[in-house]
Amino acid sequence: MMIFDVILGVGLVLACASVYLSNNLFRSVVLFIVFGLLLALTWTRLQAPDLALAEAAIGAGLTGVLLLDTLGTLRKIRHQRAADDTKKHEEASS
Amino acid sequence: MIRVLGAALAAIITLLGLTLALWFAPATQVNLPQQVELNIDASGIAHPITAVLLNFRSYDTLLEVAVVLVAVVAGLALRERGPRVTPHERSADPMLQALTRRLLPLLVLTGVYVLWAGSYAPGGAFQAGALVAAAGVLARLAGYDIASRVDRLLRLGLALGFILFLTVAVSAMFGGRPFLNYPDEWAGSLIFLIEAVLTFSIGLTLLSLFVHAPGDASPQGGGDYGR
Amino acid sequence: MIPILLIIPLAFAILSLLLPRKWTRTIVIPGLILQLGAALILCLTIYTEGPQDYALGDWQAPLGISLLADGFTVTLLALTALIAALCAIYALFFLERYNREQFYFWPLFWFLLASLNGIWLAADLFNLYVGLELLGLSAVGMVALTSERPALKAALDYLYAALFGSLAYLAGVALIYGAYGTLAIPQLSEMVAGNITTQVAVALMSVGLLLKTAIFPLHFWLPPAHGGALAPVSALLSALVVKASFYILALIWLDVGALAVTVSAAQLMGALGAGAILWGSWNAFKTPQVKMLVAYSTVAQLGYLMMLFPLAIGVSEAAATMAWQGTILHLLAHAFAKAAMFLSVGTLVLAIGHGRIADLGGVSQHMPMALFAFGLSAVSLMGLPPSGGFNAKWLLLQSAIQSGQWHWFVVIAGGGLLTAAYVFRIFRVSFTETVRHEIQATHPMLQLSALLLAFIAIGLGFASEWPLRLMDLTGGGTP
Amino acid sequence: MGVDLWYALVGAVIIALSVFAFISARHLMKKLLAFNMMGSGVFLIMVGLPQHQHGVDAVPQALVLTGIVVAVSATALALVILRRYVRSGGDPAP
Amino acid sequence: MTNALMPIYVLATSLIAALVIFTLPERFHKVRTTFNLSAAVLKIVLVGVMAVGIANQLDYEFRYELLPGIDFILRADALSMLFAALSSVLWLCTTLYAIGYLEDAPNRSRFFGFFSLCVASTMGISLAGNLFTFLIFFELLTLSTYPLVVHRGTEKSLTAGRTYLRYTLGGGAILLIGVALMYGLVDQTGTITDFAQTGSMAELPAEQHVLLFVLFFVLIIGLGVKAALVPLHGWLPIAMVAPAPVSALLHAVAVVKAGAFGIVRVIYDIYEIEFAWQLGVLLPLAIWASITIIWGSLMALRQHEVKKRLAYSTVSQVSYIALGACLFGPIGTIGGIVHLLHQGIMKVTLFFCAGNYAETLGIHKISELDGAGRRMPLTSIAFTLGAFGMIGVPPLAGFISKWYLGIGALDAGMGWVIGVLIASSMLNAAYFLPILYRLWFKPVQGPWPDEHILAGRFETIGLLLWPTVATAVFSVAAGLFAAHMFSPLSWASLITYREYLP
Repeated sequence: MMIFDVILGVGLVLACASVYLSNNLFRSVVLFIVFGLLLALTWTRLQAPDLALAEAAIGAGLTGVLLLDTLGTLRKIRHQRAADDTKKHEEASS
Repeated sequence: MIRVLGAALAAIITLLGLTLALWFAPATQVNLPQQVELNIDASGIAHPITAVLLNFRSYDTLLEVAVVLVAVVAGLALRERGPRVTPHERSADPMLQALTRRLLPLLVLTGVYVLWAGSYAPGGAFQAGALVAAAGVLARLAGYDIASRVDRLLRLGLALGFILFLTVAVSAMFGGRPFLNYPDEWAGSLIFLIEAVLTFSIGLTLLSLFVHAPGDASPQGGGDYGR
Repeated sequence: MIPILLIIPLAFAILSLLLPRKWTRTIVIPGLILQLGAALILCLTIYTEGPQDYALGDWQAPLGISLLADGFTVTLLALTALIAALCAIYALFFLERYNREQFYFWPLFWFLLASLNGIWLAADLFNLYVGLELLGLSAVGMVALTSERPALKAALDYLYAALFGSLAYLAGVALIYGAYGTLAIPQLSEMVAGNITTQVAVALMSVGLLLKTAIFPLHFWLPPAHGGALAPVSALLSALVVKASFYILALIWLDVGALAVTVSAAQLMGALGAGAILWGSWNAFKTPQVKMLVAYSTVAQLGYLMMLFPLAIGVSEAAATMAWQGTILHLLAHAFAKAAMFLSVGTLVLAIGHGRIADLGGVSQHMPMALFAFGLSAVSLMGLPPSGGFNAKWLLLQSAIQSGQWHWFVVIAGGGLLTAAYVFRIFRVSFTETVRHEIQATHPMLQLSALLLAFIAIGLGFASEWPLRLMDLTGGGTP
Repeated sequence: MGVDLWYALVGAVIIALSVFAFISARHLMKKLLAFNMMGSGVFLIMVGLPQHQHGVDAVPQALVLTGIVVAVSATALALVILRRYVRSGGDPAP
Repeated sequence: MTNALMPIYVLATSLIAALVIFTLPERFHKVRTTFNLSAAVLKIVLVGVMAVGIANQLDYEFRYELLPGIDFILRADALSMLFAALSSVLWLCTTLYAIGYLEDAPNRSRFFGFFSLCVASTMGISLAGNLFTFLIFFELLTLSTYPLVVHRGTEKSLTAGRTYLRYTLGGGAILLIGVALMYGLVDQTGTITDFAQTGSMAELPAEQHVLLFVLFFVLIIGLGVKAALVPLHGWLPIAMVAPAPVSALLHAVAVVKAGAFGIVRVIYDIYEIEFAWQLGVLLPLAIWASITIIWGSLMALRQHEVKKRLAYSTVSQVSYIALGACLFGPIGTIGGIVHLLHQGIMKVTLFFCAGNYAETLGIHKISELDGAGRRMPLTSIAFTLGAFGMIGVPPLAGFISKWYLGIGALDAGMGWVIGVLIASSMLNAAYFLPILYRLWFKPVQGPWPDEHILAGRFETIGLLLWPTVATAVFSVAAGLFAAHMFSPLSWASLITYREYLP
């Protein structure tokens, strides 16, 4: 076991923890993608290049894109709803 | 507060249990990798992981493809009707346009390589499928509408991999062999064929889960949100 | 022969996905007949020739995956085929008003069926995981089908619970593989010993499966999901889907991990069951919505299944056998009765346009058959004779007497009264004459299929010997 | 301690963190992140423990590959339902 | 094979009738009535055939393994024929009466369906060959009577239905516990609980006697709810809100009789009278029954509604059966068993009469009965006969029961029972005679409360009148021709001698 493994393992745990500790969802998702890339690295250390490839492509890549896209959608809906509410509010008050 | 305390308790118990379980794990009595090595020649595939996935434990993979298909069918069921705002407004970005034009062929090419490599080296249908899907997502973001609007064709594309897999698996039974068995001499090529079609279907599936997800457009008059 | 039961639903799933809309309905009946026929032929084969296994792809376990068909398995296969057939006939007519849902219902239905059959037949721990995921996703898809906000929320909660549950299960599987090097269940049941790794693995799997089976206090997701889905979906979920994870739980406790579980742990499982009976009955008694009543009733009834663990672990063989027999009968009787109940309630709701119990007055005049089906299934749920539910309760009581576990005796005997308390709420209201709503005409097949299921639940009271005799045929699998 | 067991233990820590996050988090997106990372932890154990016992093992690697694909399908479905739910006026952080 | 199937046929007549009636649409009145009545007549014929067979020592038994080691047995013996005859005859009378009573009422399909189902359950109870089978039909009876009790759908009847369920389901649960313990602890082979194999309990080791003592009372409490033993009788007066034919059926044949019949079965065919005597369970039960007899009569005195008074009278009268069963010796047994039948026909007459007064003149309270005797002479004569029978005036049916009970009590060395009988008869007279006085000797006070059937050729419609008259005639005949071979008394003696001299 190398010092590299220790660092990588600790890095994984830290990435994982910081995903949960972050208050900002966008940052959480980005950290999640970082976690995925670290994990891909881990798989090569475990002599599982297939998994490294899969993790990078699917786990971090595709899941990350899906999550980011959803996050964007949720934000937009929230803004839209807030705008609608204020409009309604103004209409009601006027 | 109670929820956080409960969660912490659950986490601590889990950690404790898992650590103990890992530390004191008894020595295994069965050595599966050995058996994999012994039978790898008969499987028709040189790469052990692909051999496990598509021959020794191909039943798992068949069900796994079914899981992917179910996810996309359930996703399509939740698709919104009415006009969808296409193409994305993001397509105007010239940088993205340029990037896409360069990256797209590369991604597809890599996908094909990964698929082909799967029979003797790391790689295979799922990774390749993900790359194809990534290419599709990129194209989509750039404004190219690849995902077919023709519904039935789309569904055929999604199911094609599963259909081929199931057909090959069942056809063995007509020759009096067990379900999911490959004829010895064709095993390698059949598996490659299945993988190729699976790559396409999985790519399309993941792409359409992305494309057809309910968007952010405000409900049009004809929408069915009131249901 | 055995894989036919997987091929049929998978093939029909593809067909109903790809064929034009008007065809998806037409192929349902032939598919059901094929499925039912195959299940019955397998039943007969096992009955005459004994348990069989089937090496998929000709790779013997542990390298490959085997399917195992013994008496218990084929009973469950036949149950699945029968209930699915009646629910499908109901759905054909029920979904006439749901144009879009109807189209996606059928592929999901067939995939659900395939996953159930796969789980009953599986003899490999990881294969069970994939089966569970297939089952979970298709069930969630069916719950979300209407795209209404409550249904979507219920589907999300259900999906999260299912995913968390299967991951916990998978973690257990990972430990088992790490400790024994194999995933094949018959092989494992000969090797597994009572070490810490196994115990942690069994604990993890149990938590995951308890969550998926919706055993109190992990039941929170079930009532909205089962109560909010379309009637045929609710029937399938309550009758069959929750039973799949219970089946795996029983497999792990009494077969694979038999040497790793302790009597006190089994008593704890029984306590969870008792909690489920109390809590589920109480909520069923309080809820204003008729479908929620039936859903909470499922929570309560699942509690009886948990009695298997204290009654079969650490007791004499005779008592354990009776506990097994009682549990199987309860599983069968509850499946038929609950399916009948959801279908009849679904018809009522469809006809009067809402599900408030207080406003059900006068339905007995307009929909006597639906109410009669509800009544018959309620008889079985209450454990009153003559019914499958009564025979199950009798066997469980006898088992508790045999092993001298009087606390479980009291729970099982008293549970029926709790059931009566909430079930008779419906009868009470339905006998009032004041009609407060328009009653729309519904297709008579809706009431008939529910009635048929209810009759089977009652008839099981006279034909219990049958499944029990079939169940005696065990191979390397369940004891 | 070998590399494999080390990463398996890292997996255990990730699982524990994710269990905490899954139960305590309110936002459904965050729960989904927790689910994905818990999966990664399980996969680490799944490959790490057997390889610690008897060297590189293709079977668990294949199983994990299956697991990754299943996880991404489930995540995608969850996101679709979540989007539709939020679109119909639901709150993503109940 | 006909012998084995006969019990099935008898059961099937009313079961199939129930199913057919359920499926018939509401408007098919003629078809339903025809079918219902022919089934009832057919059943009487079948029961008659079986009764003759039993008298000639034929065996009728149907056996089927329901669960491992537990049989479902339908068997006709002398005792079961007594109960079967009672219910089949009264089914016909009550059905006729109900057709008249419910003319043009809604939900008749449901009513007659459950009515037939209720009779099917009583048939099952009478033919049950072991305790397990008995339990099945006992619970089925609860379920089939609930819809009848709440039939009117009013708030009051629904509340009554709830009370009814609380008592009967609770009693059912206790009985289930008793039966389950009986099978699990005492009788794994199913021989003791088989009604045909008496005497095997006495061979059990002495250390089980305490358990047997406790189990006896668990069973009796379970049965006692239906048999309305004080204080388990609370449901009975409240259930009076049901339509009159239902009350008649509940009181005369179905529910209370099922409980009483069960007590007789437990004492004679499971514990076996001699062993029960040795075990010391009979005396407490006799005291309990006596308390119920007195208490029921006292309560009846305080009632002002006709049906309520009759209800408490039932509480009191049914316990005669239990009391008779507790008297060790053949004569007391005859008294108890014969009362099973006598009380049935007398009580059904009284309820029919009460129904006639309510339907014809709208009379519910006793104070409104003044002078009704002249307006409705036949009904009032029937009522008078029933009341005299209940009091025990010779030569009516009730007298026979009380006479045998009294002699039997002396035989068994329980002289105090005579006191109970005399006190109860006095009380019976105290609550029945004022009614008779009002009927016949008081002048009419103004118009009837709610007269909706005017006097035509007869005082009321024929379907209400003739069943009443018929049952009144039966109750007279049962007393007058007590010595005839097929009279209730001779039959009860036959049963008793078969029980005592196996």
